[in-house]
Amino acid sequence: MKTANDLFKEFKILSVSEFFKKNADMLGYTGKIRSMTILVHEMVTNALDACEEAHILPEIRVEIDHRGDSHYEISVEDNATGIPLKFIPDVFGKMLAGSKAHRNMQSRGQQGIGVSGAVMYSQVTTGQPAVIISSTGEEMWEVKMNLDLQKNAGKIIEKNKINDNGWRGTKIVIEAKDVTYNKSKYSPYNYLRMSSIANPHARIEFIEPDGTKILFPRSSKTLPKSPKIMKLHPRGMSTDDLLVMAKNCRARKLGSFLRSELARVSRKKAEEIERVSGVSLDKNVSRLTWNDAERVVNAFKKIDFMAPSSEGLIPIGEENIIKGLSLINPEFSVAITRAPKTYRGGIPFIIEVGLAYGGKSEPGIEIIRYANRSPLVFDQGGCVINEAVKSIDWRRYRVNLESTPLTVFVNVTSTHIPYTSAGKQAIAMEEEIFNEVRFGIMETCRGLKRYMDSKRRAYRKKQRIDSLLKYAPETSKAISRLTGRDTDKVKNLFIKLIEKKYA
Amino acid sequence: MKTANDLFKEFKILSVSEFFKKNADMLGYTGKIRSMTILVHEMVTNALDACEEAHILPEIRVEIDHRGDSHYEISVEDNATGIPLKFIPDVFGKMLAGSKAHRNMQSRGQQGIGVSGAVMYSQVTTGQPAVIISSTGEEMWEVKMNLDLQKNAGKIIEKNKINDNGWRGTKIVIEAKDVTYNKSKYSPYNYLRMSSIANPHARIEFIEPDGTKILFPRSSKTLPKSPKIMKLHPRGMSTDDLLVMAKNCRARKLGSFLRSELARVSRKKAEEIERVSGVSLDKNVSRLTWNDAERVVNAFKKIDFMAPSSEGLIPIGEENIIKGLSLINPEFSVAITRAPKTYRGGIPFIIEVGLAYGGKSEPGIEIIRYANRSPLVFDQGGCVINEAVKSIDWRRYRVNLESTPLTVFVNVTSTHIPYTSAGKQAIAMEEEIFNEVRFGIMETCRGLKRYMDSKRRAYRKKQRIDSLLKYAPETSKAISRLTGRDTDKVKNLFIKLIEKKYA
Amino acid sequence: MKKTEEKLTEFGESIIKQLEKGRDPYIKITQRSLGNVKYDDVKGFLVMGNKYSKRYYFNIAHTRKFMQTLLIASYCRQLISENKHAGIRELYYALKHTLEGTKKENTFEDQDESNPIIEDLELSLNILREELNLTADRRGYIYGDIVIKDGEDQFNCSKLGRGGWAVPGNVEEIEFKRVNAKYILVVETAAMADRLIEEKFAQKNKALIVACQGQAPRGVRRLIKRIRKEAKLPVLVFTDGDPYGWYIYSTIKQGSINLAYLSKRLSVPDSKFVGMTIDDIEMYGLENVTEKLKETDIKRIKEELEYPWFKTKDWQRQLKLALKKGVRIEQQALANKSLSFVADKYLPEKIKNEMFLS
Amino acid sequence: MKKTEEKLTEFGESIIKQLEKGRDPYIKITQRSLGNVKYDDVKGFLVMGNKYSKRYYFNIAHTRKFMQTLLIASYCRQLISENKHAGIRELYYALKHTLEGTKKENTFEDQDESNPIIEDLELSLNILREELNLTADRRGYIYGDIVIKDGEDQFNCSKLGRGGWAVPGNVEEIEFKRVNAKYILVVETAAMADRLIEEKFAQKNKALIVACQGQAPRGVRRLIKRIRKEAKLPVLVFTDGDPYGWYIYSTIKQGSINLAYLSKRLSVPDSKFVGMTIDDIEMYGLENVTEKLKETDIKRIKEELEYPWFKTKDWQRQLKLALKKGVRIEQQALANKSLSFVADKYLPEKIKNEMFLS
Repeated sequence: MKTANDLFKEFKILSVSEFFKKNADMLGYTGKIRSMTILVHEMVTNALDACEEAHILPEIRVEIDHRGDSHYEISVEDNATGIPLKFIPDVFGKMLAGSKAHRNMQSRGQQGIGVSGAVMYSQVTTGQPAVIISSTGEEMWEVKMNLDLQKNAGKIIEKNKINDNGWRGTKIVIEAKDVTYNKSKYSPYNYLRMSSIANPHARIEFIEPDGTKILFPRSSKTLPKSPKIMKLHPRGMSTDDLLVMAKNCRARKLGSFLRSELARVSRKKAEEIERVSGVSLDKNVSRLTWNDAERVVNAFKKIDFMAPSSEGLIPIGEENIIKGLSLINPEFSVAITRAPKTYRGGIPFIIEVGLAYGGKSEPGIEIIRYANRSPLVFDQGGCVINEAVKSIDWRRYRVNLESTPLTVFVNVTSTHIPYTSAGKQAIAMEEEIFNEVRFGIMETCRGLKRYMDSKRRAYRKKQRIDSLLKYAPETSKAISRLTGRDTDKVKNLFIKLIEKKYA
Repeated sequence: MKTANDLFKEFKILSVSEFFKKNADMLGYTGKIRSMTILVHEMVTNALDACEEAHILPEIRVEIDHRGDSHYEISVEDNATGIPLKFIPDVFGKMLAGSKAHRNMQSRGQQGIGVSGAVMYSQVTTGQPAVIISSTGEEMWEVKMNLDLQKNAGKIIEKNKINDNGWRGTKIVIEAKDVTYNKSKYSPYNYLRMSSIANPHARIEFIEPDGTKILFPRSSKTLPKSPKIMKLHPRGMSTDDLLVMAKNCRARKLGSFLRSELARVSRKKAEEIERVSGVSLDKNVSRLTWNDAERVVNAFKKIDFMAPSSEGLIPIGEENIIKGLSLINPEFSVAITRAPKTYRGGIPFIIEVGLAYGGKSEPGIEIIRYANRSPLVFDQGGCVINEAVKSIDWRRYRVNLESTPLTVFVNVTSTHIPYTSAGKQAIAMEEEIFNEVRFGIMETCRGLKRYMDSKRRAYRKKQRIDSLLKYAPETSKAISRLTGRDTDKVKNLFIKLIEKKYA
Repeated sequence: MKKTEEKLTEFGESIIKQLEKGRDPYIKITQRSLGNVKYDDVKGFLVMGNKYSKRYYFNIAHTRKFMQTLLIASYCRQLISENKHAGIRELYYALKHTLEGTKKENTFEDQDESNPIIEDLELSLNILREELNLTADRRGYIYGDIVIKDGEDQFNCSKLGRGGWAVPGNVEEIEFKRVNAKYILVVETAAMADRLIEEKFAQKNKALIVACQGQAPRGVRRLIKRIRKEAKLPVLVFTDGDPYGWYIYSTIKQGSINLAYLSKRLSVPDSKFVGMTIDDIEMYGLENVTEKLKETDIKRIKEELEYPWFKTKDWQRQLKLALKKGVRIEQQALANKSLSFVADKYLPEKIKNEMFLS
Repeated sequence: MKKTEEKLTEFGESIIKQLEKGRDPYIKITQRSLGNVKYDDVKGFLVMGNKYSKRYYFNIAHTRKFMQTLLIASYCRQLISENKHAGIRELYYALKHTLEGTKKENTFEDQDESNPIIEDLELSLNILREELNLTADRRGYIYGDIVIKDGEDQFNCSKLGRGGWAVPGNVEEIEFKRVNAKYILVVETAAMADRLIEEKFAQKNKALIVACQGQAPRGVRRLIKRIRKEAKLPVLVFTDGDPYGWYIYSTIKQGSINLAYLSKRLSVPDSKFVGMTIDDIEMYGLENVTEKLKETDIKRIKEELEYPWFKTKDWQRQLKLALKKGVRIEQQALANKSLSFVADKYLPEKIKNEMFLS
C-alpha cells in the first residue's frame, strides 16, 4: 500500500493551450480538408471583425500556397486598423484572450480561441512561427512569433520595423501540415463564396494554390452598423451569473447594481424585485449571498420585463441579402429579416432567411448557414437550421427537394450563438431559434410560391386550351354519328366556345 | 473610424474554469439525466482510481438524496489513502490539474477536469461549497471549499480537524440542481451496475433517493495489478511531441535522450536513427531544431521498432470479467482478453470482450461499453464499439438481434483512449480498435455458438423422436388400408425402428 | 318507353343544344357509389337513389371522359343499327385509336377506362347493357330436366351427359319449352355441381342445378330470374359458408351494389339460402375441416353485418357466430363425412325440413 | 399393365418390407422440375426424364409428407373399390383431420399440401389421376356439329343454342357418334368463341369451336386429343398474341411442364398455330390496339426462347420480334377493324392459305 504523500508527488498543472493541443479536434481540427477550412475560417473571421469594429469597408485577400505533401502556406490580409505591437502576442498567441468573450455583444468569434488556435495548429504541425505584418498608421512591424504552450502565451522571436508606405492593416501568414486543398462543398473556396454572400459590403480576393485568382466583388457600399454592447436581460440569468456580476460591478447597493448592470430594470421594476424576493435593495452588493441571489433570480422569473433590446443586434438586412445572393445570379430571390426574439429567457436573436431560385443553383436544395454572418460549413446534420429546413412541407410551396434549384440562406444574429461544440459549426436545437428559422423560411416561401404559381398559371392556361381543343374533333365526330349532324359544324361550335371562354 | 488603441483597451483573459463554465456541455453536462450520471461518474472514477493507485480493494459508497425540485445531494465515499489537506483544493478545484495527464499511463480519468468539473457544476447551479472529508491516517479534515473560477483554483472556506476513529479514505459531498434521478439505461443505477461488472474487486453500495439500498457485491478478491508509466513509442510521436520532450528531459545529447526517454530505442536503433535522419546523436538536445526533430521523426517512420510494450496495460482478465458478469446471473458466459495491439502507430491498447447469455439479460442485445474499466453510458451511437457490434453477422452465431437475451461487454484498455469529445462517452473510429473489438466479439461468439448449438442439438433430438412417433399411427393406418395388414403390427414396426435408431 | 336508338339520338342532340346556347355542356351521370344505393324493404331488393354528378366538357378533369362517353354511345348506336352484338373488350378495341394531332394519346388507354363508362351510360340513359347490344362475360352452366329453345335449337339440359349447358352472356332471347323440376339449386362451385351431377341429385330430387362458378354473372342471374318468373320454380342457393358465399346469395336475392340499377330485372327476392352455415359445423361434426378466417374475411363480415338485407335475426346470428368462432366452412368440406353425404343426406334433409336461413 | 389396385397394394407392401428389414423406409418420387423434363423431337412432345428423389420416413423434413403420400394412396384405393370419383378438393377435405395425440396439427393444413402429392403419386406409380378416380377442375365448352354420347345421353353440340356443351373434368367415358366438321378450332377466350358463334363461323366453315378459357384444363385437352385421334380432325389453335397465349398453344401441342408425364395421352403434336402473331400487327394494321409488354411478359418470352419446342426459325423470329417491338396483341383487338372481321376475313384467309406458325 502507498501513502497519500507518495501519490501526490507527481501532481502537475496543464495550460489551456496544452489542453487544446491534446484536444485539437474540439476546435474542429479533424481531417485534412476540414482543418484547412477551419484555418481559413479563423483567420478570415478575425480579419472581418477587425474591419467592422473599425468601421472600414473590408478588403480581404486570402492566398493559399502549396508547399509540399499535405503542406500549405496560408495568408490572410485585411485593411483594418492594424494591431499595436504589444498586443500582437496576446491576439495571436494567447487562448481564451480577447475583447469579445467578456462582453455581451454580437460578434463572429466568441471564445477567444479562434486565431490563436490556428497559430497553435500551425506550430504543432510544422514548428514554424507565424508571421504577422501589421501597420497601425503610426508604425508598422513584421513579427515572427511562437506560442509558449506551457504558459499559454505568444512569444515574439523576431521583429522588424518597416516602412508602411501608407498601408494600414494586418496580414498573417502561417504554414500548416496535415491539411489539403480541394474545391468541394467543404473547401475554403465555398467558405469564401458563402462569406461573400453574407457580407456584400466586403471585397474578397482569393488566390488558389494553382494560381487561379478569384474575386468575390463588393455588391453593397453600406457598412453594417456596429453592434453595441448590451446589458444582460434578467430573464437569461442564473444565480451564479448574478453573483459573478455583483462581485465585479462598481455599484455599492443591490438596487443601483440591478438598475445599472441589467437591461430593462427600472426603479419601479427594482422595487418589484425587492418585494417579490424579499431582498432589500439597500443590501451591500459585496455581501450578497447565494441565497439572496437565488431569491432575486427567482423573482426575475415571476416578474414581467420588457423583452431585451435588440438595438445592439445588427442583421444583414433584406436588401443586402438579396445583393449577396446576386452572386448566384438567381431567376428569383427573396429575403426576410424577422423581428428580434429571445431564447433561454433573455438572449436576443434575429433570424434572416433568403431564397434564391434558379440561376447558378444546382437542382435540389442547398442550405447555406451563417452565425453572425460567419459561414457554417461543417456538421450540417446536427444544426438547428438543418432541422428547421427539414421540418418544412416543401411541396406546399411547389418545391421538389430533389429537383428544384433552390438555395436557402439562413443567418442567425445574436449576442450569444448556442453552438453545439467549440468547433462552432452547428447551432444547438433551441426551440425558439428552430421556430423562428421555420417561420422565416415559411414567410419567404410564400413569396417563392407566388412566383412559382404565376409561372405555372401561364403554363396551365395554355395546357388547358390545348386539352380542350385536343378532344374536340373526336367528340364532335361521335355527336355527329349519334345525331346525324355535320361533324364540322359541331366541331365549330366547340371551337367557338373555347375561344370565347379563353379570350 | 476607430484607432487600434481604442479597440484594444478592453482586452481580457478568460480562465480555463470560466471557459468550461461557459461550455459545460463539452464536459457532458447537458440535460438533467445526463448531468446527474456524469456527476456520479466523475466522483466514482476518482474514488476507484484513488483506491487502485494505493493498492486497496475498493469499498465505495454512493448516496443520492433528493433536496427539492431538480435538486439533489450526491456523496461518494472511498476507503483509499485519503488526501493531504494541502492537495485538497487542487484535486477538487483546479481544472487540468492532476497526476494523470502528464504521464503515459493507463487510468480512468485522463484530462484532469473530471471531479473539478463536478464541483464547478455544483457551484454554478447551487452556489453551495463542496464538502470533502478525508483521513490520511495521520490526520482527518472536514473541508468546505469553493472554486475561484477566475483563478481556476480551489478555495477553502472552512476547515475542521476531526477524529478519524481509525477510518481512512475520502468522502465528497456536493449539491446539484438541474439534475434528476430515474432508473433508466442512462441512470446512475445502471452506471454503477456496469462499474461493478467491470470491477469485480470493488464493493459498491448505493443508496437511492427513495432510501432503497443496493449492494453490488465484490466477486473477486484479487486487486488488479497497478498500471505502470510507459515510455512513449517512437511510432506514435509527432515532431512537436519530440521537441516538447527534448526541452523537458534530463539527458544532454540526442542519443542518450532517445534511449532513455523513448521505448524500444536501443543503442543499435539509435545509430540507425542517426544514419537515416542525418542528425548526429551527439547533438545537444537543447539545440535541437524543428528541422532536426522532423528528420528524426521521419526516420522513426522508416525504421522497424519492436511493438510497444504492453506490460503497463492492465486488462481486467477473462476470469474477472466472468466474475463481473455473474451479476447478471447468466445461463452461459464467456470472456476473452485479446493480445495487445497498437493504433496510430504506437499507442498500445487491449480489447476485452465478454458475452452473457440469458439470466437477467432482457431479450435483444445490450451493449455495455468500458474505457479502462470506466462505463460509457451515453453517445453509444457514435462509438467504435457500437459500430463493431453492428458489423457482426449475428445470425451466423445463432443470435437474433431482437429476441436473444444477450449482454455484450467490451472494455478498451489503453494509455490513451481516443474519445470523440471531452465528455468522454464514446470512443472514436480508429480502424485498429474497430478490428480488435470485432475480432474479440467473433472469438467469444464462437464459444456462444458452441453452447447454443449443443443446447439446440439436445432439443432437436427430442423433437425429432416426437415427430417420428407423431406420424406413425396415421401412416400405419394408411398402409394397413392399402395392404390389408393389421394396423397395430405395422405401427409396432415403426416404433421398434424409431427406438432402435435413437436408443 | 322510348326506343333505345331515339334515346341515344336525344342524348347527342342535348349536347348540341347546350353548345348552341354558349353553355359549358355537361352529361348527367347517376352516382354508383354505396351512398346512392338503397335497400327497398318492400320490393326486397337493392335500388339506385337519384344522386347524380355532372360531367363537364370544360372541366379539364372531365374532358377526356366526356369524349369517351360520347364515343361509346355512338358505337352502341351503330351496333344497334347493324343488329350486331359486341363484348365489352371488343368495344374497347373497336374504339381504341390514336387521337388526331397527338403522338401517343389514345381514345382509350385501357379497358378500365371504357368499362365504367358503359355502366354510366346504362344508368344515366336508363338503357340496359343488353339493349345497347353489349354482351357480358360468360361463366356457369345448367344441368337438369329443362328444355330450352335458343334460336333454331331446342335441347334438354338433362340430356347433355355430365357436361350440362354452358350459359351464354345474353339469355334474353331463349325460351323455356318444358320444365320438369321442383326447384332451382344454385351452386357456388363447379366441383360441387359436378359432385351433385355424379350423384344423380337432379334426377333423384327433380332439381335444376345451376353452377355459377363464383359470383353469379349477369347471364346466369338473368337465367335464374327468368326461370323463377316464367316457370315459377323456387330458387335455393347453396354456397360456401363464408362472407363471399353469403354475398353470392345476397346478390342473387336482391342484387349487387355494383349492378344495383339492374336489381329489378335480375333479383329473386324470395330465393332461399340452404347452406353452408356456421351452425352446420357443429350440427354435422365438421370442426376438423373448417378454415381460419383471414383478415379480409373478417373485414367483409363486418361490412355485411351493416347491410340492411342482412339485418334479420338469423343472419346477424350467423355472421356474429362466424366472427366469434373465427372460421369459415366450404361446401366441399362435406366430403369429410363421405362423398355422397351432401347428395344423400345434407341437401335432402335441409330442403325437406325447410332449414333455410332467412 | 398391372391393375391400379394391385399397384397401390404393392406400394404399401414395399414399405412394410423395408420396415421389416430394419431399413429407413422411403418412397421414390420422380422429379417434376424443369430439369427432369425433356422435349422428345421424334414424338414431338414433352416427356419426363428418370431423375427421382427419395422421401424418407426418418428424414424429419420428409416424415409428414411420407404420411400424406400414404394417406392419399389409401384413399384412392378406397375410391376405386367403391367405384366413386372425387375432386381434388374433396379428397383434401375427406382426408383432413386432427392428428392423434396433437392439439392443433392436421393431416393436411391446406390443399397446397395435397395437390402436389397427387402429382407425385401419378408419376411415381405411373397411374393417371383419372385412373385413381380423381377428377380435375373443369372449365371450357365445345360448339359445333359433333354428336356426343355421354352415358345415356346423346346430343349434337351445334344444337345447343349459343351456349355449347360445358366440358366436364373427365371425358374418358364419352363417345363421338358423328362428326361433321373439317377441323377443331381451339380458342383461348370465351368472348372470342362467342363472337365466332354469333358470326356462325362453325356453320360457315365446318369447324368445331372449343373454348378453353385460359390454359386448357385436363378435360378439354383430353377431349381435343380424342377428337384428333378418333375423328382424325386437324387441330388449329387461336390464342392471344402474347407469351401466355403461345404457351397455351405449346401445352396443347406438346404438353405442359407441370403435366409433362401426361403428354402422351394429352398432347397433339401436329396441332397448328393460326394466330395471333406479332406479324399480324403490321399485316392487319393493328398498331393502335397493341398493349405494352409487362416485365413478367418479357421474362416469360425470354424463357420461351429457350424451350426446345420453340427453337424453330419462325417461332424464334416471332418471340424476338415481340421483344423488339415490346408489344403484345389480343384476339379481340381484331374488333378494331370490325366485329365480323375475325370470322369473315382473318381466320378464313389464314386457314385457307395455311398461314400457320410452326
